[in-house]
Amino acid sequence: MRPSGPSESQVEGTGLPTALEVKEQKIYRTFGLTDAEYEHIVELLVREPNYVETGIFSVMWSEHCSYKSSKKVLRRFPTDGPSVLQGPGENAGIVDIGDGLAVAFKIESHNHPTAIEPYQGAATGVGGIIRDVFTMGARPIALLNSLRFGELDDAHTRYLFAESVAGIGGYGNCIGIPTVGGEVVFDNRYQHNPLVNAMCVGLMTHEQIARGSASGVGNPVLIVGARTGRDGIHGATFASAIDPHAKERSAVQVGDPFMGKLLLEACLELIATGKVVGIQDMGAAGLTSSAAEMASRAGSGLTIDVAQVPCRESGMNPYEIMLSESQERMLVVMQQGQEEVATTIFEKWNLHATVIGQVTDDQMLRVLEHGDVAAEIPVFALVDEAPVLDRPALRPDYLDALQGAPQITELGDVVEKLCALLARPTIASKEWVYDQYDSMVRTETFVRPGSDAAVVGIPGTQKAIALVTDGNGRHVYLDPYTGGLRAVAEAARNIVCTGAQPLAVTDCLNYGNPEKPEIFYQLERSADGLSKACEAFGTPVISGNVSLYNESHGVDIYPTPVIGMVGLLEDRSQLITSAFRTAGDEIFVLGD
Amino acid sequence: MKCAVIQFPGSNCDLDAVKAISQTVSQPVELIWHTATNLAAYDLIVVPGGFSYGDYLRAGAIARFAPVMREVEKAAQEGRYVLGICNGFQILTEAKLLPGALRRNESLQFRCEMAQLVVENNRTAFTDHYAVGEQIAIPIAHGEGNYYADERTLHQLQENGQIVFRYAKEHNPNGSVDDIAGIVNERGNVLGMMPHPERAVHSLLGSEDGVRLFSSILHVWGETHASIRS
Amino acid sequence: MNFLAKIYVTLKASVLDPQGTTVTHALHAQNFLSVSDVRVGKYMEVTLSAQSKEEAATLVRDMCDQLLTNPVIETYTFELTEAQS
Amino acid sequence: MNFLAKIYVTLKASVLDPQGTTVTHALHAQNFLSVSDVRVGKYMEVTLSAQSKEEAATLVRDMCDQLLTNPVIETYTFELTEAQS
Ligand SMILES: Nc1ncnc2c1ncn2[C@@H]1O[C@H](COP(=O)(O)OP(=O)(O)O)[C@@H](O)[C@H]1O
Repeated sequence: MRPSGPSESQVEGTGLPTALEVKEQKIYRTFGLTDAEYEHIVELLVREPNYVETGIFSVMWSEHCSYKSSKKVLRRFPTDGPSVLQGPGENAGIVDIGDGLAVAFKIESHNHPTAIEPYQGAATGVGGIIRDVFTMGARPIALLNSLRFGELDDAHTRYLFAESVAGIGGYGNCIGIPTVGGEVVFDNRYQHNPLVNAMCVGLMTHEQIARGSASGVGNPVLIVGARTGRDGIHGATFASAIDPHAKERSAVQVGDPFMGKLLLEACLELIATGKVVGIQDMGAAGLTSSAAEMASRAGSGLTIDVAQVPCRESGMNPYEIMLSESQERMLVVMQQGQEEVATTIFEKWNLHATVIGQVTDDQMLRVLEHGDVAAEIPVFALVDEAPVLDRPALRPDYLDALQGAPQITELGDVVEKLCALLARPTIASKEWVYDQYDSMVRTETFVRPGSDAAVVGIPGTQKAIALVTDGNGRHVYLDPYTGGLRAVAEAARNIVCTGAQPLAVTDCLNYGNPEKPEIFYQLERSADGLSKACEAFGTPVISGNVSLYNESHGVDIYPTPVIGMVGLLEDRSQLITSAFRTAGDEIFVLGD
Repeated sequence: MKCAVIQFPGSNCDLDAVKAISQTVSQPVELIWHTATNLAAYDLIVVPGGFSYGDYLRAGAIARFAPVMREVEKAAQEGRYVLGICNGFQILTEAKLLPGALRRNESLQFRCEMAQLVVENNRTAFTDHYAVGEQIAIPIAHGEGNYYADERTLHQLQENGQIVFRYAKEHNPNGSVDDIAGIVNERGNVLGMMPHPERAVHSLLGSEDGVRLFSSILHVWGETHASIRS
Repeated sequence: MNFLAKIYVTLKASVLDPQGTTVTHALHAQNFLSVSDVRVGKYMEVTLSAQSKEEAATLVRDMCDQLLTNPVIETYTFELTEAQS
Repeated sequence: MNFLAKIYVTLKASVLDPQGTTVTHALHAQNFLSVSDVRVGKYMEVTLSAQSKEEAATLVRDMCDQLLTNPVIETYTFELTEAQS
């Protein structure tokens, strides 16, 4: 049956371009859709998409939301294991830690926003990953991060770096989740494309697990938290744009950690009532992706009236409301008749919870404005029909050239060399960074930043978990496969050094432009290495994130997969720290 | 000794304070929402750390208008104990329960580390179990802990023995005048301090020096109550 | 009537302004060598309604004294203009 | 010649100002109910020397664009007055 679709006259009234104009003026191209993709949309809808629909498709089919370049690569990762309660595909992965307890965690990049507005870019990265974890029903208990910047002799780099660190602290400190670890590397390959990856770990009981699924026909759909503004429209699309100016076009979002804290408490209180059917963070592509993903997971449909969405600015049209990336918002599906449970709890926290639609059984994402249809798209077209690309891979020439690189034979003054190495910002103490993070709030941090891996206690038990982020882009650049292996191995070693047993992994794949076969080769080969190592260590990948197009002026960053690993220490009294304790203690070297 | 820990929107060391009180002195302790209007039942009121109202405008500026603050004032007037930690200290100065103000750290950066404090006065209910001149390790975690008071106020604080904790020589982490880390009011029943004693209550946390702050309060409270009862 | 109050809050002259010092150094490092001093304060725009300009001024003074500034370390000035509603 | 530049930095109108929103609520709670909006920005006083007012204005504009503000989220205006040296 031909879907009826929104009538042209209604959309005309909004002053937005018509479906015909979208087609004839190729407006879809400015949204990042190719001609072929546009044709495919027309086939799926059996008509031309209007402006709002084109916008919705463009973000859902963007690299950021669809993982079109990396999807096939990601399928290689081992994702299952005896302790995995939730693998990739949800807001965060979950592993069992025994006694009915579980930890949820995920890592995510916020590289592009940080390059433009470092404080807010980094801060909203932290805010986003925290929301991903508490939507699973877990209380966030620790944050980590992984940073890559250019060399510090450049004033702009110093500004980017200092502001990013301040932004990470600004959000995490305010919301009251300790930042317990991370890593920083300075190399000019990251000068124009700094990397800011943030990881969050949350604690929950098995019964508390919530999911981002919109099931149950007639169940009310609520938007909760902050009001919607015009910020970050098309952020998901611009994250994948090569032109740095295109990246700037979109307004940057400003984070509100205070509201984030209230939202966290309110959502956890709401989930605890057992009346929540599904809950999902509004990250990239805001209402569009959260609605489509929640419906897709449940095999349902959603009808949303954008006129009901509380807006910060007047005169926002359906396109802007659907694509806004305003921070500190969530989409919640409640059991029918339980709306008031949500509004009461949110009122207590001085927040709004507003019904904006309901779950339907027709598998359509339907956007209304005051009852008029502004967009109507089958959910499968947005999610399942999103393009999956077979990008060509080609072994880069530089790898051969490197084989001929001269060996260092003459060491010179070893002490002097060692001192010079220790003075390199990448190797030197990171105290300047981590002293700006509250690493002790919650009073469970047994090993603070400054050691190999952080250790955080699980309240009410003898257990503790060890946490680390590791990555070595230069190594992966020099040898993608071995570099991938080693990233996991280093993380595992750091975990083991606390006395903990490695459990599972989250990964953030930061690469250059995947349209270059040499870059795609780096991605594929290093992912093979990561997969192999995860299998060997018995640490499945339970969540992750991909950031591509980290390229400026034709220069790509080093291929930089960052591994976040969590390990379990059954008995906190077995905790080992890395510092030398007593003069006269013997020192051993293990391994070869 | 009945204890209350106040919760403002944005407080985030509230649960840590509850945990510390139950672990160190095993006294009954309750969380109290910022809209509460009666605290008559509590002997010790903790105004905890965190970022009440996001620390927007100035740290503590908005929280001091919360309804519960009238009750905190009343408790202070009645001689019951009020302990403001970090954001709590900021709120107590904004509420004028303690003199002075807290400015941004001199470095302009948030700073979290184990700080070395010197106990300047052990004749308060909060420091009874410490020795004068003793050096203790208590963590700090703040961006606006740079204490300021004008010359006259400083002089008074000094004269009255109201300066309870100083940062150890050469270890002032934020630029506070006179290395001040914590002060009491004239009557001695309201303490404000930037460092977090509730974070120094177990060897796994790196220090146990905060334990005696809580045990001091219980001890002094017990003594005064014993004498009232008899 | 609607008014726009532009409020300027600065640290008292006697109170050290570390932010100003830091910004001065940063400007020097960027070769703005002719800068001799920077003080950093807050600027607030408050939109309010009142019967008269006098009433508006009283309101703004009250909110500054009670909430918007801390007289222990800060001073303020403000300008009032009538605004479109 | 010495100049004093008074620089007002505000978030762009389209950018969320969480601080302003929170302060608005606090003012309402304090019964300043006629306040409809608060935006919080920065106020800077920069003392600098230059050959002419035009040169001073150019310098101030440069330092605002390069260092004192981020044009992605902020806008600024400034006033220049000649100052005693
Ligand atoms: N961005 C950061 N955030 C928090 N902690 C950090 C960060 N960077 C480094 N650290 C901490 O500093 C310590 C040393 O880091 P690093 O020099 O990367 O050590 P290693 O080489 O042993 O991984 C670690 O404990 C790490 O957790």
